[in-house]
Parts: sequence; structure tokens; C-alpha cells
Amino acid sequence: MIPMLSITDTHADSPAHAVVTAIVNAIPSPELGWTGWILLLPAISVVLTGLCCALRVKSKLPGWITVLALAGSFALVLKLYFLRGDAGAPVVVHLWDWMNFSWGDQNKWHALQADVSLYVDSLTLFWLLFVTGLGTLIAIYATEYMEADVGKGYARFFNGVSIFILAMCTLVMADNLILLYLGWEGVGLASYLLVGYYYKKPSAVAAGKKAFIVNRVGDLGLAVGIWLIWVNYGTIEFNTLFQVWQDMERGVGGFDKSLIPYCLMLGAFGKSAQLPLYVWLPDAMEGPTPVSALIHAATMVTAGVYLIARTYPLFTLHPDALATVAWVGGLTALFSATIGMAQYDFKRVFAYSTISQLGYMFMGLGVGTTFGAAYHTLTHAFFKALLFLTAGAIMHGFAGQLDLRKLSGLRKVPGFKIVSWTMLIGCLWLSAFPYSAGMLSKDVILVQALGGKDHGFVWLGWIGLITAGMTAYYAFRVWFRVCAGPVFYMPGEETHDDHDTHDAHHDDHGAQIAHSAPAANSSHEFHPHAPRWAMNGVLIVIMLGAFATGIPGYMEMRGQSNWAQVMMAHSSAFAGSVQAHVTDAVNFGMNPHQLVELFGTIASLGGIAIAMYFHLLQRKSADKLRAWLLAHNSIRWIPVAMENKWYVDEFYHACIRGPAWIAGQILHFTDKHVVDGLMVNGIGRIPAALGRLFQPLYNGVLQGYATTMAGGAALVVAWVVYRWLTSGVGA
Amino acid sequence: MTHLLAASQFGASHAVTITLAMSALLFTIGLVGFLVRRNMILMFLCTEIMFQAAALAFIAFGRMRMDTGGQIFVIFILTIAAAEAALALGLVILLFRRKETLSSEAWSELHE
Amino acid sequence: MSSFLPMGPKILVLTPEIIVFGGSVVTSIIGLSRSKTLRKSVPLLAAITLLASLVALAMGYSHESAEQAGVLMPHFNKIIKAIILVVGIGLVAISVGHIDRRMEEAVARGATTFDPMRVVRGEFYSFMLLSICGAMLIPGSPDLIWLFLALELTSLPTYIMVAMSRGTRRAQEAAVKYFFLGAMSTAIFLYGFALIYGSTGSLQLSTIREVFADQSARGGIDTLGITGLILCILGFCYKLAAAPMHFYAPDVYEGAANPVTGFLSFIPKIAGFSALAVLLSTVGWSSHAGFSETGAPINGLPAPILATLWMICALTMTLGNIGALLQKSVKRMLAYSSISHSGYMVLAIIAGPGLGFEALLFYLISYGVTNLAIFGALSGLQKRGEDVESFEELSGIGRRYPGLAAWLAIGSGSLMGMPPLLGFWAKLMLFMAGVQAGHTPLVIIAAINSAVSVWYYLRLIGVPSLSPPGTSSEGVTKGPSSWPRFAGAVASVAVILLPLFASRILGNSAEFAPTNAKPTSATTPTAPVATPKQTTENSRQETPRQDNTQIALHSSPTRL
Amino acid sequence: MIQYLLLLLPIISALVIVLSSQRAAKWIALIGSTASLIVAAVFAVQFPHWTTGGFWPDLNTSPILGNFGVDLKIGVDSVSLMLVLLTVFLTPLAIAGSFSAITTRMREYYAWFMILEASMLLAFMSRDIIFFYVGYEFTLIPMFFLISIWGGPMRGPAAIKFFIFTFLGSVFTLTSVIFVAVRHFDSTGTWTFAIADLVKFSSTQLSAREQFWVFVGLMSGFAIKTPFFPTHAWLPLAHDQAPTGGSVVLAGILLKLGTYGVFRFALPMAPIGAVECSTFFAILGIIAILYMSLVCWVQTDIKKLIAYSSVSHMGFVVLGLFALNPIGLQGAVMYMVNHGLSTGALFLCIGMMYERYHTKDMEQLGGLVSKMPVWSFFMIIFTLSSVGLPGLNGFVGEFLCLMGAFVAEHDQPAGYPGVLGPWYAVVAAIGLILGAMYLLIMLGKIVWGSLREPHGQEHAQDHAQDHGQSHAQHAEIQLPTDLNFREIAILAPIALACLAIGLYPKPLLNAVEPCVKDALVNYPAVIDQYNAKRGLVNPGTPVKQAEAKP
Repeated sequence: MIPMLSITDTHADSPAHAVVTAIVNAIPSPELGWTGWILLLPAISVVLTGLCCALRVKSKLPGWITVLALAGSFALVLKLYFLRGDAGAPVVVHLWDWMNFSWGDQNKWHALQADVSLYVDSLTLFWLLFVTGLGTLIAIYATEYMEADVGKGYARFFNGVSIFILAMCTLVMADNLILLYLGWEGVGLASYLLVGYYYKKPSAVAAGKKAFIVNRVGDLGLAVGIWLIWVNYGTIEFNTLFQVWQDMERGVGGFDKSLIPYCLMLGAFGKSAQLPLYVWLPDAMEGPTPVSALIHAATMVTAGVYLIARTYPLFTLHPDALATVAWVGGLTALFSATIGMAQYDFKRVFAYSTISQLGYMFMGLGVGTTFGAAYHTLTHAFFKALLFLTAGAIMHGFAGQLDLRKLSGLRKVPGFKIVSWTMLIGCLWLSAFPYSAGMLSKDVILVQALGGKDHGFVWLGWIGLITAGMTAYYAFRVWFRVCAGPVFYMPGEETHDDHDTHDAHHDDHGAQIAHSAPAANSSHEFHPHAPRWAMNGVLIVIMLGAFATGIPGYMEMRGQSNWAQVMMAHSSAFAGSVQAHVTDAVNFGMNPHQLVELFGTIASLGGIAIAMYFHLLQRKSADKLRAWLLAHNSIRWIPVAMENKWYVDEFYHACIRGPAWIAGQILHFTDKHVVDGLMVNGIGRIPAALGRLFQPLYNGVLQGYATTMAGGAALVVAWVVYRWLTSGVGA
Repeated sequence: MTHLLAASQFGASHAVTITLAMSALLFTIGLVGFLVRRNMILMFLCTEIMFQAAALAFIAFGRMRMDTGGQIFVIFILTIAAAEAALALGLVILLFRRKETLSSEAWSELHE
Repeated sequence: MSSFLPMGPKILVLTPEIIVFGGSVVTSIIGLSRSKTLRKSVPLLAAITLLASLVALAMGYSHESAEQAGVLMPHFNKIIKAIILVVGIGLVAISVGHIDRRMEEAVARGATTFDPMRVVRGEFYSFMLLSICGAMLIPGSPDLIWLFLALELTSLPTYIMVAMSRGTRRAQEAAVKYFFLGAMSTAIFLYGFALIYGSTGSLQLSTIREVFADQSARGGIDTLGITGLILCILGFCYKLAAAPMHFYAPDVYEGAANPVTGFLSFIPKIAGFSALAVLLSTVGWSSHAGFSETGAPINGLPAPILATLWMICALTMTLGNIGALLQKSVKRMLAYSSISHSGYMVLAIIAGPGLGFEALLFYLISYGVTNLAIFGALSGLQKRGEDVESFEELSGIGRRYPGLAAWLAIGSGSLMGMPPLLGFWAKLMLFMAGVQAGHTPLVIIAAINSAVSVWYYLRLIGVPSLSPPGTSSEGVTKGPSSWPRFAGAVASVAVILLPLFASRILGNSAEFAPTNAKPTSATTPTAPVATPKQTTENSRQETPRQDNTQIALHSSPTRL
Repeated sequence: MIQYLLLLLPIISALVIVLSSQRAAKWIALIGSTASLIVAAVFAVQFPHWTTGGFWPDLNTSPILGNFGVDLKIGVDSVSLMLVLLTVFLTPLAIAGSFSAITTRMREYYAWFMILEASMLLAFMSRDIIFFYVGYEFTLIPMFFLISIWGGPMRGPAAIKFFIFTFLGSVFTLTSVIFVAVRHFDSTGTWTFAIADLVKFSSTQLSAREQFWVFVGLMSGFAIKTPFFPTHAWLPLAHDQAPTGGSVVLAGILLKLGTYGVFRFALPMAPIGAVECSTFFAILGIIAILYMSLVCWVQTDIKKLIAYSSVSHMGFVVLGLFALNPIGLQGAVMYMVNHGLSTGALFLCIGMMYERYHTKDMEQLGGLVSKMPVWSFFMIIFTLSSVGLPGLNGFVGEFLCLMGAFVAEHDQPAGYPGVLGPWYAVVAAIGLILGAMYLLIMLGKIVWGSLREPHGQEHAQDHAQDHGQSHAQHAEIQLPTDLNFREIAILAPIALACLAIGLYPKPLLNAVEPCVKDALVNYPAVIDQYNAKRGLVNPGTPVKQAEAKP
């Protein structure tokens, strides 16, 4: 009985879709024990870079250690991939026992088994490939990018990167939810450490903290989900769970069962910065740019996508949950795009675009195309990493300048040619320029959405198209402002002599900056710092990668089987997904494929055109437009709110953090004065107070004592008589 | 055990009852006197009265129970009372020499 | 009149007391000697006397002869005597160097010549021995006269000791208060004796017990007897320093010299408890008590007596502890602490023979030894020839005299019941006895009280060892004799080590039952063991079990 | 006899210290405690019941009050042994951590410390309730002196409050124990205080009402020691004022006495009472978690913050214990050990910082990572362990405690029904967020940021002298800016232990498992009855009861 997979069977009209009949039971494969080295290499790197840190190594050694380790991991991942191919059956590699104990012996609920074991299927491999691959590339990039910190924070940086790759690999390779949770929190830790890398900047420290804490909210959801899964299914190992889930009927289960996907969702939304937990990601841009590229664009933030893809068999049992995922994704995409349009800090623009693109991925998951989601993850990883790395190169070159109003025409600045053109590629890909990889992956999702029949997925598709237009606008707003136009630049406020404020970019919405160094270095005194081979080389490699990520899309478009599709199809994530019956749906007389092709192109090109007008051809008109909008009270709120990120941070601050803080103060007061002061000390004072009550009796006068004694004796006698009379039983 | 049986029919003698009442009265007088008087000699005499009340009670009960034990006890009570009297007088004299007063209230240096 | 007892066993049984009495005569004479050495040997002589008495007790005392001599509780008697003698030796030791301190100093300086009329050392130790002798006589009393005389023999010398312990007005005030109030309490229990006599028609305790048993079998002890017993208990409370007769204690303890305070807080107390035990053995306890079906306690004491003791117990513990909290003077504090310990021990009296008496004796040992440690340390200090009394004077003396501070700390720890010190084991047994007797609420009160007591005992630990030395404590030096300190040291070590020998000291609890009592000590389980299942099912509404073998469960209110 | 050696070693060391010189005291203490560690390690290696449960060695010896069944029986099962190991592990480190902090009355300090170790070991190793109580209670005395001689400016009130508070609670515990022993005597005619006998008797023979009161009595002591929510008032003050070594032992080990007591006595002895009270105590635990987290948030004194966080963390243990199922109890035991390590280490870190800056005020400190990177590294590690980061030790216990509470429903297929349920865990899990919040805020204030140091450090030292710590005779030991070798050598083993337990908790979990089963042996039936009374019927059959170990 395999209901969830029958869908792919009945809609096998597309020859590209491999037919999978069941989630294959994983094979325990001790012979694959060497896969443990994928984790062990970054772990060794963690230790070695830590040692470098302790020994204060004053060379690029830690960087190269990390690069080597990550490259080693990548090589192992490749080996694994070629060993197993696109469609290999999942395997479980047991490394060692972790939280594993049992009681009783009747059923599976009498044990809790969470080992350090690896579950490797094609979904895992898919993620591993770009995590380790991009990780290696970005590490290489960082060896140059971070060179100003050699001997200071250099080792610490690479330590963080190693921790991140270790945790991320653990996350995607975990064979059970608790180990996944370990990786989940581990990447959070790495994010915390790396976002707060410039620890002297209060904003960086606060951003790291915020990232960790907001993520914890999501983690709470994940934890509850894990508990619920154990309670309902008696196990938390994926392999067993898949077998259970695929034997279940859709929609079966009580309240707590149907709650599970929502809990997992909360976790995923936290990690992947979706509504309502996205607020940490823009702030996380305080970290060094390679970190933003690696963690906050390409890999870590896709962990939420991975989680839902990983537990997709469960989600398909709960269509409403999937719809929620889709809608949250779609709305996030739109919402953050509106903010992204109005930011001046181009790193933040990219941050909001990341959130927006992640929204697409969730939309894809929700509307039923795990392939689309995973594929978009892949393409996005490359083009967004590219964008961030170019942004990093610009920051690196212009002393941390990030304001797109203060840079212009960089493609003509010597040394920044590669940067500018790779950035252009990134922007094109981001704006889903026709036949770019970004467009291809986005289209898979939008087509699926527009073909959806229920849950209002069609509307979601239109939202996606609109967002695509906005995306194109803001992406090219950046490129036209920064790379095109007349040459003009103002350096940021950091000098390379002071490593502490390196990367301290100007924050135009008023965040506190500790060292308010004089910002107005005139441009002719300033010499941009052009990237060298490591950065440029990496940019080019990633750009090529971004091109390459288009290949599966073309093949998909041509109805051919492609490796991304096959990999998804042979993983649990594919089970029950509802793709490829979209040709039934018709809007405006077109099927979704045609619809997306047409409107997608319009949106993309339109967005670029508008951006070109406002930001390249008539730069002044952009300011005029803004002034015009601000001048009218009725629409004034639009730009204000967009520039201020819809005041979400302020809202959270006022509604959650503030009350909690006040509660903390009140409770502290209570603790000090009520619990301790009134209750404890009060009770403590009772004996002495009683003593004082009796003190007058000890007045030192003989007669007084005699009277008290006689009176006391009389009282005792009276009490005895009373007891005697009333009860007849003593004491 | 025979004497017990005999004693159980007590209450015969009216005189015994009166003596007992007398004894109780005496004890009360002694106690009240002890509580209200400040002169140490008088206070001491009041304790003596209480002693004698007990002695009287012993005699009355002895009579009632037809037992000589009560009377024997009285002798010892008298002896002890004498010993206490000696002690009391010694103390009182000692104190009087110190403060030239017999009032017990003069001696309330020790208190809370 | 009951049978006359044979003289031979009686004298054999009384040998220890006779030795002590003889010693008291000798000391009173030797104390007047012109020879300084002889005068100085008076405490030694007193100690030797007590030691000899102890040897006599160990060698000559047998249960058979004691029973023949009419002793109600032979084992109890023996142990009480032994405790008195052992602690008595310690009390002698801590008083060395105090009496006639000024006089001896003057003689040594040559400022004056020796004048037999102006020394009291001989008398002091003589009185001390007499008082000890009186206390020893109490647990073996066969009749009320003996009991009365023994009690008076215990008390009268103490009145004098207070007065002569030091020449200050405070000592004299203490003496007069102690004496007058003591006389009043004596009159009270004497009247109680009279009423008991009136109720039973006998002075022999064994006969009284039979009559009371007879009465309770016929519906309850009559009002006269009960009233007499209650008066006696109240009178004895004075000796125990138990509420409501405890008011004198703080003043008297404060006024007397340190060693005498130590003496007062132990010897009259043990005398009072022995007297209480002896007297109450006439109305009997059930030696095994537990819960009836309803959870109500079964106890052999007549209800009014139980109610009295219950109230006295609770009041004494509480008043003692709350009073002690406020004190600035160490001795007043110790007086209140002594009051509260009486309260705890009344719990043992309520629990009765068997575990209760065992706990009582153990507690008395513990209290006596601990008291020695504390008063040893206090008596080992002086400030310009005067006693050290207030906390301020003790402040920070641990820096100079770590040993003394340690003994104070050990003693306090033991008094508060800090494991593994002696006091803890005593309290443990006491609580066990209390719970076993079915008085868990009382045990809980006691437990709360011991927690309250921690506050002031901690001060006694903390002030000498932790506080910085202040102006008041600067002049504090070691006392003239090292014996008190030595006694304190020995007692402290005993406080630590005695628990190891606790089993051996106490022997078998079965021996504590009164010999002539009806064998009520069958240890049958009272309440049928209820399994959790049963109890959840039904709500336990069995009727209280009527136990006719117990003496005097209920007394008829109409007979009041 | 090795178990007696383990007990005697600290006592002997204490005696030697008393007789030695001030200078040698710390070394003797270090050697003595290290020797204890070695002996305990040998003991642990010899211990045969790691995974099978049961006590070892099984001897009857040394009656103290023999006719009342009070015997000095020393023996451990795996849970006790874990705590013993924790004790002997932390004590040498705490002693080494006091080397430079304690400059006055050193002999006393180290002697008290060794005595403290002995009494903690006695409490954990005793198989006789009275001797457990002896050890449990006697810890107060050394701790009282440690706080009141070497503590901060408020040391007097702190020590007294700590002492009285704990004492007050434990007298009720003692009363309960006595009650059970007396009832045992009443029904069998023999006195015993052996844990196994009393537990067996009490759990099966006492009525529901009696069990309830026994449980309440036992808990009133353990609740104060642990401390549970409203009875925690002594703790912040005591921690704040105690010297570093004292805080380490107080947080690391002494608090565990309370939870150990619950685990070893309260739960097994009075299952009915425990079940009836479990929601109450679980709610107290939750309140502790949330309330204390919020209170921690607004603290400015870093030591107080960690102290309050201990209360919060103990809330998790409470929740785990009252989940009354194997997962929760496993979690609670794990949490005990792990909290000991991480909080103990945090106090050590703070102590080291305090020795350099003489302030614990977070407003005056900041950005220490740029001056003390090694210290900051350890601080971060232990904070993260406290936060419950997976991979470090804190996570294992925390997750299991919460999970235990979560699955403690009446119709659990796990064979152990419970009376709590998901909502308890979910609400408590908010503590995960809050915990991360206040601890990271603390890190943000003092480790990260730009360097902020208190003004006038010299003055601060003078100030410390005013508070009775006269450094006059002993020149202040000069400390380097960052940690020296000794300090690293103290923290590194703890950090390694944190990591090791976090990555491979399996041996501990396996060791705890049989003990947990024994502790819960009566529970499924009792809980089913209780739930049935509330109208909640467990459809499943209870798990087959584990046979009580001989």
C-alpha cells in the first residue's frame, strides 16, 4: 500500500520523472565507514585551527588547514557520489552510540535511540556536494579576504568556518533527528561565533546573539517536533520513520500527530529565516562577508529546506501543513523583496534577497516540487554566494563601503573588472534573467504553483511572479548603482591598520557604531584595494558553477532526465510529491509552463528595465520618486515602512523583548523583596518576633516570675482540663 | 491490699474534709501571699505556709486512709522547712547587708 | 504500711551515694586547711570521691540487689547514677580555680594572710558533692519521702552554691531568685505528693502503682491522683527548667559563675528527669506504642498527664528557643538553650520506657558532655578575674585560643544536633522514640525548633572563630587553672568520639522497663500493614482499637 | 576496603593539613584530593555493576547504633559512583583554583575543603540513610566556614542563611526517615536504616496518606538543598559571597545532594506521594526555569547570574525527576553530573576573572576576550555547555529531561505512564530560549565588545582588604593578564569532560539505566491507579517490572 507514491506513477507523462515505487530501506553499510572522514576532516580542522589560535600562529596556516580539510571532505563527498551514482539506495553508516538506551523490551517505545550514525541518500549527497564544494571555495576566498587579520582573528575565523562545515555536514548526514538537532544547533553556534567575529563592534555582538536566540525559538519547535515524533512513532531514526510514514494514510492521526509538521516547520523557518523568524538574517550581515556568503546565503539557511525535504514523507501526510509551508514561503518572498527594494546597504539587499529566495524554496516544497526547491537551493547557493563574494570584494577594496549611493562605476575601476562582471552574472541569475539557471529553477517552482488546484496555490504563483519582478529590480538597482555609471567612490570608514574595525560598514539606519572614525575620506586620497588571484579565481569558479547549475534546468526543460531530478527522485524527499501534473491547469488560456515563461520574462526584463531607468540612466529621478512618495501623506508610509523594514524588529522589541525584560525586572524585584525579603526573611523573623513577644515576662522581678510561673501552671492545668472535658483523649 | 479497701470507703469523716479544705485554703493563702508581698521575709514565710498546707493535707489524708505514712512525711517536711528557713535567713541577711532593704524588687538587676 | 525493705541490699545499692556523702564531709573540712597544697587538693579530692563512687557503682551494683532494695527501675537507676558521676567529675574539673579566686590571688601576692573564715572552697565542693549525692538518690527512690528528701538534697546546696560562686551582687540576686522560686515549686510538688498520697493511701511507689493500676482498670485514676500528678509534674518542671516553671533560669544562670551555671544546667535537670521518670512509672507507659487504626496514638499515660506533658514539651522547646534568639549574653543564651533541651527530653519522657528512656539517657549523656565542653571553654577564660559572659567578649578569641573556640563550636554543633556529633545521635533517638510513641506532631515541633536553634548556636560557633576581635574581647585571657580547659577538651573529644560507643553505653533497650511493671512490652505490630492498594480503595474507617491491657487510656471526665 | 580508604583519605589529609604549615597546606590538599581521585578511579574500575545495577561492595560493618540498625554501610551503585567521581574530580580542581585566591588562614581553608569532600563522599557512598544524612548535613559546617571566613562582604548573613535554611529543610527529611524506620520496626520488629530495606518497606507497605507525608517531609529537605523554586533564596546570596572554591563545590556537588536525595530516597520510598505531588513539583520546576531565567537576564553581578541560572537549571532536573519515566530520570541524572561540571567550571572562570579585576559587576567589565582570550575561550565553552548546546554535555541531560516530561502522559506506549505531559515540556522548553538569551547576553557583555576594565584596580584590592581578607602578611600573588598554566590545567580537564560526555554519553546512560529502572519499579502501577482516579485510563499494559536487584 503505497499511496503517496502512486502520484508519480499516474502522472508519468513526463519521461524525465523516474518512477520510484517506495522509499528504499536503508542498508547498514559498515564498509562505508570512511564517510565518517567527511565529518572528521572538518573536526580535525577545528582542533588544528583552535591550536593555531592558542599558539597565536602568525601566518595563513589556519586558512590553508581549513581549505585542505574542506577540500578533503569535498573529495570524499565526490568519491561517495561517484560510488553510488545519482540513484543509489540509501545507506546507514553507524559511527558510534550516542544518546542510546533502552528499558523494557516490549516495543520500540522502550528505547531511545539516537546514535552518531550517518544516513546517506541522494538528498544528503545533493546537499553535501554544494556544502562542501562551496565551503572549500569560499574558504579559499577567505584566505585572502581575511588576510588583514592574520595573527589576530584569522585562526578564529577559520575555526568558526570549520565548526560550521562540521555541523552542517552532521546536519545533513544525520540518521536521526537528535543528531540532526546537534548539527542544527552546531551551525547556529558557528553562525553566532562568525557573526560576532568583529567582537568589538556592539552591533556585531548583538547580531550574533540575536541570530542564536531567534534560532533557538525555531529550535524549540524542532525539539517539540522531535518529541512528538518519538511519542507517536516510537523512533526518531529517519530510516524507520520513513518506513512507518509510507505505510500510513494521508491525514490519519490525532491532533498531536498533525502538529508535528508545524513544529518542524517552526524550526525550519527559524533556521531559514522565514516569516516570522527572519529578523536575524539581515543583522547577521555584520559578520565577515565570506561568512555571509557561505552560511547566510548558500548553505546554513537552506537547512530548513533540507529539514522539510528530509521529512517530506511526513509532510505529504498533512497537506494543510504543506500549504502552510508554501504560503509562508510565498509571503516571505514578497515581504522581504519589498524591504530589499528600499535598502541602501547592498549587503543587506542581498540578505533580503536571500530571505526572498528562501521563500521561493519553501514555496516549492509547499506546492509539491521538492525537485524545484532543491534545485533552486542549488542555483541560489551559487549565484548568491557569488553575489556576496563580489560584495565582499568591494568591501575589501573600498574599506568596508557598502552604501550603494557612495559607489559607482566600479567596472571601470582598475582591478574590479572581474568583480563587476561576475556580479552582473549573479544579478542576472538572481533576477531570473531568461534562460539563466536562476530562472530555470524558479520556473520549476512557479509552474508547480500555478498548476496547483487547491490551497490557492495559483495566487501564490502570481505572488511569485510579482516578486520575481521586484527581485530583478532590486538586484539591478545594486548593479547599476555600483558597477555601472560614472566612476565615483567613497571609501568606508575602516583602515587596514586597524583590524578591529575591518569590515565595519556603514549602517544607514542608525545602528550604533562604536568607533565613529571620520567617514569622509576623500576619494582621491584613497586607493582601492583590488582583489588578487584567490578572490578573483574563486569568483570565476563560482561563476562557472553558477552557469553549470543551469544544466539540469535545461535538461529538465527539454524533458530529459537530469542528475538533480534523479537524485531527488531517489530520495525520500520525492516520495509523495505532486509534481508534473501541471499541464491540466489553464490560466489565460495558457498552461503554467507557458504562463511562467511569458510572465517570468516580462517580470525579469521589466524589473531590470525599471532599475536601469532609475539607477543608471536617470539616477536623480529615483530620488525624485522617493521625495514624491514622501511628500504625500497618504502614501508616505510605503517608503518609510519599507526602508525601516516594516518595523518588525521594533515590533518584536516592543511586544516580546520589552515585556520580557520588564517581567525580568519585576521578578527580580519580587525575588529580592517578596520571596526572599517577605517570605524567607519574614518567616525567619517569626521566631525572634515571638521571642520579643515573651520578653516582657522575663522582667527580672521575683514576684513577676512567681506570678508568671503560677499563672503558667494554671494555664497548663486549665488547658488539660479543657482537653479532658472536650475530648477525653490526651493530645 | 486490705487498707485500700478500707480507704475506698473514705469520706466518712467530716473533719477530714474540713482539714483538707483548710489545707487547700492555706496553700492558696501562701501562694497569694508569695505573689503579692515584696518583703522577702514575708515571702519566705508564705512558702512556709505552703509547706505547712501540704503537711496538713498529709495528715488529713493519713487520717482518712488510716495510714501513718502521712504523719511520717510531715516530720520530714518540718525538717526540710527548717533547713530552708536557715538557708533563707542566711540569704536574706546577706542581701540586706548589701542593699539595706528587704524588698525583693530591689533585686532585679538580672533581666532581659 | 508496706513491708520494710531489707537493709543489706539497700546499703549495697547506696554505697556510691554514701561514698559521695563521705567525700562531701571531708572536703568541707579540708577546704579550711591552712596548707595551700591541701586547699588546692580539694577539687581533686572531690573528683576522687566521685571516681570512687563510680567504681563502687560499677563493682557493687547489681540488678538483683537493686530490685530487692525496692528500686523501681534498676537499669535506669544505674545509668543515671553513672551519668551523674561522670559528668560530675567534669563539673568539678571546670570549677577548679574559680572559687576563692580573689582570695587565693591575694594570698599568693602576700597582700593578705589566709583566713579560714573568708574562704568557701571546702564548702563549695562539699555542697557540690551533696547535690550530686541527692541527684543520685532520686532514680532509686522507693517512696515519696525518699524522693522528696532527695530532691531537696539536690536543690538546697545549689542555692548556696549560686550565692557563694562569686561575690557579686548578681550572684546573690540569682541565689535569692533561685531559692524563693525553688521553694515555691517545692511547695507545689509537695502538695502534689500529698494529693497522690490521698488518692492512693500509700507513700510506697510500688504500692501507688498498684493502686493506680487498679483505679484505671476501674475507669480511670481518680481526680485527686491526677491533680496530684499534674502538680508534681509542674513542680518538677522547676528542676528541669521547663515551661511554665522556667522563668528563673535565664536570670539565675546569668548571675551564677560559669562553672556553677554549668552545674545548674545539668544536675538539677537530670534530677528532675529522674524524678519525673520515677513518679510517672507509677502510672505506667505502654512500652510499645504505635498507631491505632485511626492514627491516634496509643500511650499508656493517662490522658490528662499526657496532655500536660505534651503541652509542657511543646511550650518548653519553643519558649526556650525563641528566647535564646534574642540574647546578647552567652550564659543567658545557654540558659534558654538548656530550657529548650529540657523540652526535647520531655518528649522522651512522653515516649516512656524502652526507646523513650534510652533516648532520654542518651540525650542526658549527650547534653551533659556537651555542656561540659561549652562551660569548660567558658570557664577556661577570664576577663580581669571575672567570668566571660557576653558574645562581645568572645568575639574573635579563636585567633588567640583556637582550642577554646573549637570546643565552643563542637559543643554548639552537638547541641544543635549536627551530625555526626553526639547531639545528633541523641536527637535521632529522641525523634525515633517520639515517632514510635505516636507523637509525630511533637517530633515535628521539635524538629522545627532544632532548626530555629541553629541560629543562636551558629553565633556561638561563629562569634569566637569568625568575628574580628573587638574592644570587649581584648582583655580576655586564659583562666587561672587549666583544668576547665582540659575538661572542655576531653568533653569535646567525647562529643566526637562517643557516638562510636553509643551502643555499648546504652546496652539493651529492653532493660529499661520498670521491673515490677506488667509486661506490656510485647512488640506486636499494632496497625495491620496496609498496602497502597488497599488504602486507595477504602478510606480506612475502622474503629479505634480498645486496648484493655494498657493502663488508663481514658479517664472519666465526670470524676474531675 | 578501598571504599573506606576513599572516605578516610580526605579526613587524613585534613588532619595532616592542620598539623602542617600554611605554606604546605595547599599542596597537601591537592595531593590528598588527587589521591582520592586516583582511589576513586580504581574503585570505579573495580566496580562490577556499571551496567547491571546494584550496590557494591555488599558488606555489613561498623554498627554505630547497632541495635537501631544504624550501620556505616558503604557501597555505591552506578549513580552514586558517578556522583562520587564528580566529587573527586571537581574537588582537586576547586582546590587548585583556590591557590591564588586564598591567601589567609590557608590551613583552615584546605582542611575544611578536605572535610567537605569527605562528607560529600559519605553522603553519596552511604547505604544507610542515617549516614547519608550525616554526610548530607555535615557538609553545612565546612561550607559555613568556607563562606563566612573567605567570603565576600556579606559573608556572614550569607553563611547563616545558607546554614539555617538548609538545616530547617533537612530536619523534616530526618523526621520522615525516622517515621519510615519506626513503621518498619513496628511491622517487622527489627530496626534498620538500610536504604534498600526502607525503600522496599516504605514503597509497598505504607498507606497512601503516610506516603504522602513521608514524601512531603523528604522533599522539604531536598527541595531546599536543590533548591526548588520558592526555597532558593539562600542560594544566590551564598554563591555570591562564597569564595571561588566554595561556589564550585556548592554549585557543582552540594546542590546535587538534593536531587540525589530525591532520586535515591524520595522517589523510591513514596511512589504514591510522589505521584500525587508530581504535578506540583513539576510546575515548581517550570516556574524555576522561566522565572529564574528572567531574573538572570536583569542581573548585573555575574556570579549572581550564574547562581540564579543554577536554580533555573535545577528546574530541568526537577522536571526530569517528576516525569517519572526512564527518559526523564536518565536526563535528570545526566543533568546533575553535567551541571556540576559546567556550572562548577563557570564559577572557576569567574573566580579567575575576579582575582584579576576584583569585581563581578558586568557593567564594569567587557570585551575581556581581547585581553584574556584563553579565559574567554573556556568561558564560552562552559557557557555553551550551560546553554545546552548539543555536542557538549549540557544538552544530553536537558533534552532528556524535557523529553521525559513531554512523554509523561497517561497513555504512554513507553510502558511508563506519567502524570505530566507535552505542555509541561513545551512551557519549560521556553527556558531553552531564555537560557540562551541570558547566557549569551552575559557573554556579550563580558567576553565580547570593546575592552572595559574597572577603574582603579589598586583601589579594589584595598577594598577587598577592608573586608577582612587581610592580605597584609601575604603579598598578593601576581597573576598574568591571561590564565596561567595552573588555571588552564584546571579548566582544560573540565572542558574535555564536557566534550567527552557531550559526544559519547553512552557509558553514563548505560550506567544509569538499571538504577533508573530500580527507582521506578513501583511507578507504572501507581501512576495508572492515580490516572484512573482522574479518569485517564492507560490502554497499554505496563512494562514488565524489572526484578529488584539482590
